[in-house]
Amino acid sequence: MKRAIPLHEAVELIPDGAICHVGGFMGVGSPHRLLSALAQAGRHDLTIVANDTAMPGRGIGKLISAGCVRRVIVSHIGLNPETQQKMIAGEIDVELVPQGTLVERIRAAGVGLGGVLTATGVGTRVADGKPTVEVDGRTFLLERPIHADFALLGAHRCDYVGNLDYTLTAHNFNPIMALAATTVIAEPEEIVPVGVIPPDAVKTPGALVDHVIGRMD
Amino acid sequence: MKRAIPLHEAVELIPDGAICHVGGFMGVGSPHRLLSALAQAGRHDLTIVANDTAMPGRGIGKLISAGCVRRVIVSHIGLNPETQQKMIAGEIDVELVPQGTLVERIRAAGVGLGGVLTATGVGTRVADGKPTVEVDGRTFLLERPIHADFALLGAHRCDYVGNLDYTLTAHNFNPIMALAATTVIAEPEEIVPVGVIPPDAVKTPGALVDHVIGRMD
Amino acid sequence: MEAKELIARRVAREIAPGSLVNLGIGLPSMVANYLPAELGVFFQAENGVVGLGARPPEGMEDPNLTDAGGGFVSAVPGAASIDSAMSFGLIRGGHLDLTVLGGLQVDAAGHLANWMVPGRMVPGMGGAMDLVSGAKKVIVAMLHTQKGRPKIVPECTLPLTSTRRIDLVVTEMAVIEPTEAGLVLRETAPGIGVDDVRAATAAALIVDGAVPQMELGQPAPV
Amino acid sequence: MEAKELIARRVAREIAPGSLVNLGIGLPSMVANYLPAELGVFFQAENGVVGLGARPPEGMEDPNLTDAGGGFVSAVPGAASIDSAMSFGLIRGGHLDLTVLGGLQVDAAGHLANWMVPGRMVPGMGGAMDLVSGAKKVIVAMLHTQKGRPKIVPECTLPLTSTRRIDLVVTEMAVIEPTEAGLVLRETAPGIGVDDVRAATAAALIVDGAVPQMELGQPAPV
Repeated sequence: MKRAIPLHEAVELIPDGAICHVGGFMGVGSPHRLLSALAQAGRHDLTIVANDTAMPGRGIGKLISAGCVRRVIVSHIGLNPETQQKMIAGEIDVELVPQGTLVERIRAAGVGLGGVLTATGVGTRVADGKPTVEVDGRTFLLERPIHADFALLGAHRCDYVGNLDYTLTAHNFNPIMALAATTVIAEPEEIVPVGVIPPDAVKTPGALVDHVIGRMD
Repeated sequence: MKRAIPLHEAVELIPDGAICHVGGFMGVGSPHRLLSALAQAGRHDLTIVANDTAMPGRGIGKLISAGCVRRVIVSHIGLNPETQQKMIAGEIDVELVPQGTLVERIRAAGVGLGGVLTATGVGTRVADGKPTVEVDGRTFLLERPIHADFALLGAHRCDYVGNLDYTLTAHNFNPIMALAATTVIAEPEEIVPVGVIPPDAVKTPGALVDHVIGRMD
Repeated sequence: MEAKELIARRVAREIAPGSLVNLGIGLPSMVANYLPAELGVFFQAENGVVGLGARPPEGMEDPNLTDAGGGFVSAVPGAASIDSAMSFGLIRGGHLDLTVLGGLQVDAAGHLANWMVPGRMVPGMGGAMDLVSGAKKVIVAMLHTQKGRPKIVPECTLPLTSTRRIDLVVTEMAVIEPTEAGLVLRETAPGIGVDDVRAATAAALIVDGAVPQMELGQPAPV
Repeated sequence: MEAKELIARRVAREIAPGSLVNLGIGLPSMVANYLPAELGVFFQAENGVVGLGARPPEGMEDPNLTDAGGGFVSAVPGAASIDSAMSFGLIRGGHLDLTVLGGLQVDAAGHLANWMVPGRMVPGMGGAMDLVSGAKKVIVAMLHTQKGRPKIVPECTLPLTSTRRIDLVVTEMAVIEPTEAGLVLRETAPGIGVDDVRAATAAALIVDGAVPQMELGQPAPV
């Protein structure tokens, strides 16, 4: 059983310089309370692995605006001009990864694979400096796993075993990131008693979840 | 929308010599009506990719007993002495694959990866004749994707879009196999109207499913 | 007819009944407006829904149901929520029948560039590289020129999205099919002649006999 | 006490509160009988359940809820159904705290052989290779000898399950820890002396001072 922790305790778990997987897609499905609190706490030199950096004032965008982030590994920054400005100013390193490759690289770290062999990016700039592997006459890029210190997840419901479910397009990277970090912190929209989420509806088994952020005061 | 087809039509789709992914774990979650009908129809030279060959008289075991199978790619045959006898007699070729490697090889075929880089089997007989790839100083086996002509799935519920869900330990290989075959045939325990399986409960989107076997007469 | 509407209407005619389709944001997303519901087409958005529907009436939006551009959408009956691994499993595993994407450049080899302008615009590739590499069919829907400069060029000067040859280019002037032999002019828009297309295209075009005019009506349901 | 019960009781003491554990079929599965529920241990079965519970009362079995051996089980409150990809993701991704497996041979390097006897028994490895390669901790629970022949040998003659050094061997005679230096005798069973263990073991054993006797009571809940 996992006791839910207050938001400020979750924030204290995450030090400056941490590498964080952050769930969400343009802010949908992100752990919004946790991201806001991290921005307010003035964390710095974070590495953020996520689909995108949302937009200014929303989700990961708050961390970008507050100067918390040193590096991002993302598929897209097109809707956050601040990320682009800070990239050009040399304040943030940006590694752009094709979205499907990004999710597979995170999954590889989570399920113990040595890397990802993908056709995506072959012959493009994405292939620069990367090894290739031939399988049955076809060429694939070897893309490396991405593990993180923390996975910061937005979930729909959570029980006190730590089981999570997700809803609609708020799934996105969350279920995969739950597998690929040393410490997994979930921010659910709702906490429910054990047994309310039936076994077939659980999408992240509680064994993967280290901390659950409690209800708002 | 997909009209459900009668069992005999599903059987007719599958020719002698077909390569078939078959869901199920010791028979739990297998498409039992379809496997019985295939055995009765006297199909031969099938290649079966599955976790195991169940036991005589159950699931895939019926295909083995009826002499339908020329080759199996499985993780375990320990509970089916007929498979072992036919292997020793040279009637069935058996490729044994570690269970986790097997599911990843099927998934790789299903999601378009060039292969699987895994630590499982390194330095054992499983590695014989297989290429290895070094990533960050660690050695991984390169295991090849396994695609099939057909995926024969046991599902819990199905709607007329072809959406599937699964229950308890009857999930097993089914959701992954749904991705990795030219033709996907699902045998649900129950067919329900569109909308009864809510979006968050769908585990195999109907777009992956080619044929649904109708209710019993 | 406005250029973008014309393009969207023409692309809509390429969509087979019952197929699984991904529409890029912007112009490509307009294609859905010209498809009859009876076709039973399912739209997939890479952020995680199969069965994307129209924007809901005001007040009925759900913050957890958006398209890949972040706009509110609805879910059609029979929709499925999926995570990013399944979403890109569908895309990269060859399960997507068609993707319609915007383009910055298409070249004589049928290569597409649509994800960055070095030194000027670096939005990132999002799912574009996966879509072009993985979908069964790729249609590029774009304006024929940008500020008068041709976007169909002998060889892309912008970074490629994929080395896969795309299947069709639809612009407000023409329908062009990249083939092994080069770019074949298949159709011209109403009021546009072959020479007009050639003048607006930097790459060589193969013209084989009379070039028919684009059909723009809705495809017939089957 | 019967040999297998003794082994199961001793292994049970190795299980940390709140941990995620996979028990092999046969002898290893007996370990669950000696664990107090208050420990909050979750059992995973590779066929797809986290939170495996005891066999249900007769008439309350569900054909879709079995363990990896095909036997009927129940699901504890908070259980999760998972597919094989997630199940082996947990195992291979290092999320499983402990696996307890049977063994045919363990050697001086701590290597385990438990999946085939060439020419005689080829059941297949099932999930064993994944479990030994992926679990955080691997305990082998087995009888010390088979038909009088030692199962702990200088070097495995049977095909290896993995080249990973397992963490502990528990038999009805002893607890042995494979280390870089070799096999260290950690405990002996009640009534068994160090020389008895040596006589039944073909590999060299390192004995460092007095060897304590196995504790067999239930671990204290935390």
